[in-house]
Amino acid sequence: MELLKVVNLKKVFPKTKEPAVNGVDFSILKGEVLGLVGESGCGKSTLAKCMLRLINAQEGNILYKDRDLLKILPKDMHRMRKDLQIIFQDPYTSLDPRMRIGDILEEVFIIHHSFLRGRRKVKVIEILEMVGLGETYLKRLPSELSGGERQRVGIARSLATDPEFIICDEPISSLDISVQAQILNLLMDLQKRKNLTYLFISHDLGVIASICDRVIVMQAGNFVERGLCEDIFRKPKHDYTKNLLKSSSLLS
Amino acid sequence: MKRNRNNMRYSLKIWNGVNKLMLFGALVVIFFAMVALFAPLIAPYDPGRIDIENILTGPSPSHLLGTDSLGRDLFSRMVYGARISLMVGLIAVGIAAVIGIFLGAMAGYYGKWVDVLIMRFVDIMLCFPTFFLILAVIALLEPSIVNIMIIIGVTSWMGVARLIRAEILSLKERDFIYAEKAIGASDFRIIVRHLIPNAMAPVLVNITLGIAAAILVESSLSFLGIGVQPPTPSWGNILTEGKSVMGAAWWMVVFPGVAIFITVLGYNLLGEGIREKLTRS
Amino acid sequence: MVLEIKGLRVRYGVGEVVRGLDLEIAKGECVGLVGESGCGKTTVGLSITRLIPERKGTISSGRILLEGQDLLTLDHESLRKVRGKKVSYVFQEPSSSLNPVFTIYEQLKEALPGRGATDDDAVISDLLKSVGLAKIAGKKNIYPHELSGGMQQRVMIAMAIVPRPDLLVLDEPTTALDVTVQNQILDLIMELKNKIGLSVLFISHDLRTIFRLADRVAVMYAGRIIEEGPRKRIVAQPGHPYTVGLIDSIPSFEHRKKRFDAIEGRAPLFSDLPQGCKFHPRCKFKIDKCVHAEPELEELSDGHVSRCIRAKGLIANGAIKGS
Amino acid sequence: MFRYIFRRIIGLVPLLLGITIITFAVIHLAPGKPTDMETQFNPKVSLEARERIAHLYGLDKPLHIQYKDWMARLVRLDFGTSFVDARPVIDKIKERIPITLGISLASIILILLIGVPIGVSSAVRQGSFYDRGMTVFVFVGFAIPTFWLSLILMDLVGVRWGLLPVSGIKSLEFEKFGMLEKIIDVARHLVLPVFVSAFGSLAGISRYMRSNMVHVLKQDYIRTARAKGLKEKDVIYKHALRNALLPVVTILGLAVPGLIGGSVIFESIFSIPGMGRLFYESVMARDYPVIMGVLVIGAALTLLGNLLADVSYAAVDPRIKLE
Repeated sequence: MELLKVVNLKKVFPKTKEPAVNGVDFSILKGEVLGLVGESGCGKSTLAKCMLRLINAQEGNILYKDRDLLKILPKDMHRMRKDLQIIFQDPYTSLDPRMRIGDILEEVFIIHHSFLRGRRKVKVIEILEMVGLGETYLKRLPSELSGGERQRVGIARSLATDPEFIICDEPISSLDISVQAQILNLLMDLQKRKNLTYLFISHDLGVIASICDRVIVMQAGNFVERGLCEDIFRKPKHDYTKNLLKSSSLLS
Repeated sequence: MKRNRNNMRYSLKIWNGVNKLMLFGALVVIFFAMVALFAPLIAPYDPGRIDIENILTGPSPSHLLGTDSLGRDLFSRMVYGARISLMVGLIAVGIAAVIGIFLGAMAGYYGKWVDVLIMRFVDIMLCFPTFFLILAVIALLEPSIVNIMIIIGVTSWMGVARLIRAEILSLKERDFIYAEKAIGASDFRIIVRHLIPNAMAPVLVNITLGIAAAILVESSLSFLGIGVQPPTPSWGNILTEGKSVMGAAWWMVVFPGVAIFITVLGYNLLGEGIREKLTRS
Repeated sequence: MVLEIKGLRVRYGVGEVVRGLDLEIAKGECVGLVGESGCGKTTVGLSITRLIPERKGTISSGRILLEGQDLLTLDHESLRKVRGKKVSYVFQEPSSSLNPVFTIYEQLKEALPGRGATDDDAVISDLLKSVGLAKIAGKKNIYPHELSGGMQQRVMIAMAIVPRPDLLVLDEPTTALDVTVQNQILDLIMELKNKIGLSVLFISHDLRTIFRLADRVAVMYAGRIIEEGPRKRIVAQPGHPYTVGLIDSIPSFEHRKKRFDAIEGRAPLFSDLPQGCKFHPRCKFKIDKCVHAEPELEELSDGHVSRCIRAKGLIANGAIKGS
Repeated sequence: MFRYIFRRIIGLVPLLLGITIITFAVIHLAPGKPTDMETQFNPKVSLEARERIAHLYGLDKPLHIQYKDWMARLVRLDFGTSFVDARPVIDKIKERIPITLGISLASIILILLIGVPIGVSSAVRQGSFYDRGMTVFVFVGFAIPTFWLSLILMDLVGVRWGLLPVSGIKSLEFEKFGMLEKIIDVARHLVLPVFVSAFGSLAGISRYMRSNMVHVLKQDYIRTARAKGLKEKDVIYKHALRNALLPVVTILGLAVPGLIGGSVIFESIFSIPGMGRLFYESVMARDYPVIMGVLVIGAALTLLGNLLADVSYAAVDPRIKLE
């Protein structure tokens, strides 16, 4: 079943001539992990932000549950946001440095008027435990946490609205190697347990290969190749894909 | 390895040094704030009490800092003057901060034409020699304390606006702001709860230094005869009165001057200390 | 030996970040120093020519011998003559490592050994060609911001090899670059190393990169080396649970859709190091003995050492093995 | 380059327009009519007479028409005539500008000559006794009220010790002097004003320079320069200084309004016939045409200062593209 469909999405930043995202089309099936791979500046993060309307795209449609996210009323978009979430790359900038972990998570409930005041704290602890943290983190500040712990908080925040779809925007690339594996494990577990759908963005083909069902290869705002993970890795067609594969396999 | 041990001691010394200056600043600020707050308890005389028997007497046990040309007790006038001078500084800067934070946040967050409009306005305001502008308006209105505070406020918010805008421009590209949008936070919530609190650090420095600057401006206005009007005492107008009797009564010039100097120095050292702390972390 | 580091200890404000480290590099050899961020590996590199900023930290003891000469006892002037002549560096961030207000030409010229010689222009031009920058060879008015990250890093490499140093220290030279560019830079480093016969200390957090380049690998954890040996030996049979964990954490196509056998927890803080083996809180093979004393390096086979008291046993019963 | 300057000049037009609007607003939105001063002290002046005067200056017209008329004259540099002595405003300002600008320029040079070295040397010796001493020194300068310092210096240097003249910019017998004596005479008159004007601004530039330098010294390219084996002198005075000095250029543009604004105080104390004193006298006499003229020209001078600063910055910083 098609969960989300993106049609001819285009984003041009005012200061550059070349579009950052150049009219791309794709759809994501319910329960799958779709990989989006490309080098820095290829537009993959911009695409992610446009999909959730964190920045505004110039053209295109984003169809979710038969509604076009780019055209619906603000109050409907507000409701949709509960279903569509995102995890960011840098755990050092993705949490408000002045807020305690408990408050960061509780804010999600406040914004969406979920649960009564008394229940919120219990729910926050529940979510913290879901990502392998616990009650002891409630009063802590982001600066007191390691990169891996912060990233778990980021994941917890995205889970707080009980979403269907999560964009993982390079969720492990600023973490230490040993922590990367922990976070990948957590993301895989959650996906299975809650039947989540991921758009998994990474510059690292190894990471993509280990978690994704299908892959899209992006270069300079365009999709140059897409297909099942096995096909892309075994029989790449586009030169750029071949080059990426060669570079990363030589590394390993 | 002797060299290395020296290095360790060296780095400890840096820490102490910076904090001593900052501590001095903080103490001065607190001291004068206390003086202003408890002026009625500290001042031995009514600052307005005229005593023609004791005109321009030098410092003595009964009049610690001497008396002025109407025989009023200088110490008491200085103590009450602290109230006026500090109040002018604090409120003027408060006004500047409110305007600056509001306009700066708008410009930084909304960008585009809002930004262009506000920042052009800032540029224009920055072109005027501020003291000229203050002088003109004060002279055209009347030099009441309220007017002085307002005018200093509305002519000195540009620095705050620029700082807030610059901070917000960089903060709003941080992931935690995108995360707020993703969980559906409103613009108001993002600006007030997340952006402004995180952008305040450099503004704090600016505000501290601004208080010092406002105190200086008020005293300069007084010196030109268009500051706080006698008989209400301010350090500036005491000094101005003293100017005319400088030859005969040095205390009328020295004490208010020193008070302004120490206070301004205190705020500056405190501000600089905060800045050092912020850039370190 | 080109370089011998003996008992190096470096102290920062947070604690001792290099806690007694020995490392040797033979002529023409490339030694890879690998570890996670904050394990002290960069500090080791900077210590060699005492480049640690004074207010940040100090070398408290140890010896660093370059061709037999102890660099830690040199006065500033003699040390300066070692820097950029006998030992040169390439750092992680090419964009901030080049001075933005001087031209590439000026900055390369400063690195030339015989300054002010008449054939400087030709030398610089050849140099740029040798690092794959024929496009800007001969141009004198190029500023760093006009080059891409990869090209900037080529300039840094050119600057580092021109004095034909005894030792080249590469500190995460490809980490800031894109995958395809990383690959090109690594090729360039290999080519230069073989052509000139450089001795290299290659510092990285990325095992894949290290395994590609290094002849010998040293794994660092919490300020000390916990395993060291010839690359091939370590790939075939790693001798420390931490190394095994690192190798198992590398995501790959072969490992599709499987949970990783990840190392639990996080690296310890230097301000709060555990007793005994510094890895024991995260180690799944820990026994009581691990908590008491920090193990010494123990030889597993010729030139292959591990700081784990259970290494031999674990290898023998197949509990730790290469992938 | 010329295109850049041209574009910048075009960009000044809206700013100039804004300056005139604010000036106009300040004068006309304040309660009390500009004609009050001329008429209020004379109770015999009838309402009818007041209206006649108002009509003379066009004050009975709607504000936007007044503004339009004023602007129409302004573009021809016609600022009207002074209420006080009926001389053209532009002439009055013209004879005052060189004096104030001259003192400001001299102050800026003095500030740079003293402030930059203080900032640089403090940064290099960050945290030392010298650094702390200099911090206190420049802050003392900033905290001493200008008028107080002027009074005290006047009293001591001028009156008690009789070392320097304390009033005006030339002696009474100026016309009889030869060329050299004239220069010396003016210089002697300007020593105190320039010193007073510079002393207060010293803190700004030296602290700015210090924090720039501290920031630059932490950059990666400084480590590169050290790693290359450059002399410490070259690292600091070549690589670091150029980067730290660049932004100072733009700060100088911003210093102009402060210096001109400060001129009110010391010009009235030292009886210097400059813009500041003219402005003060006009304000006291409610001489509106002069007040407006000085405000507009003062602000325009700042614009000019900023333009010069930006253009020179663009010229010295290779990272700024002029196209």
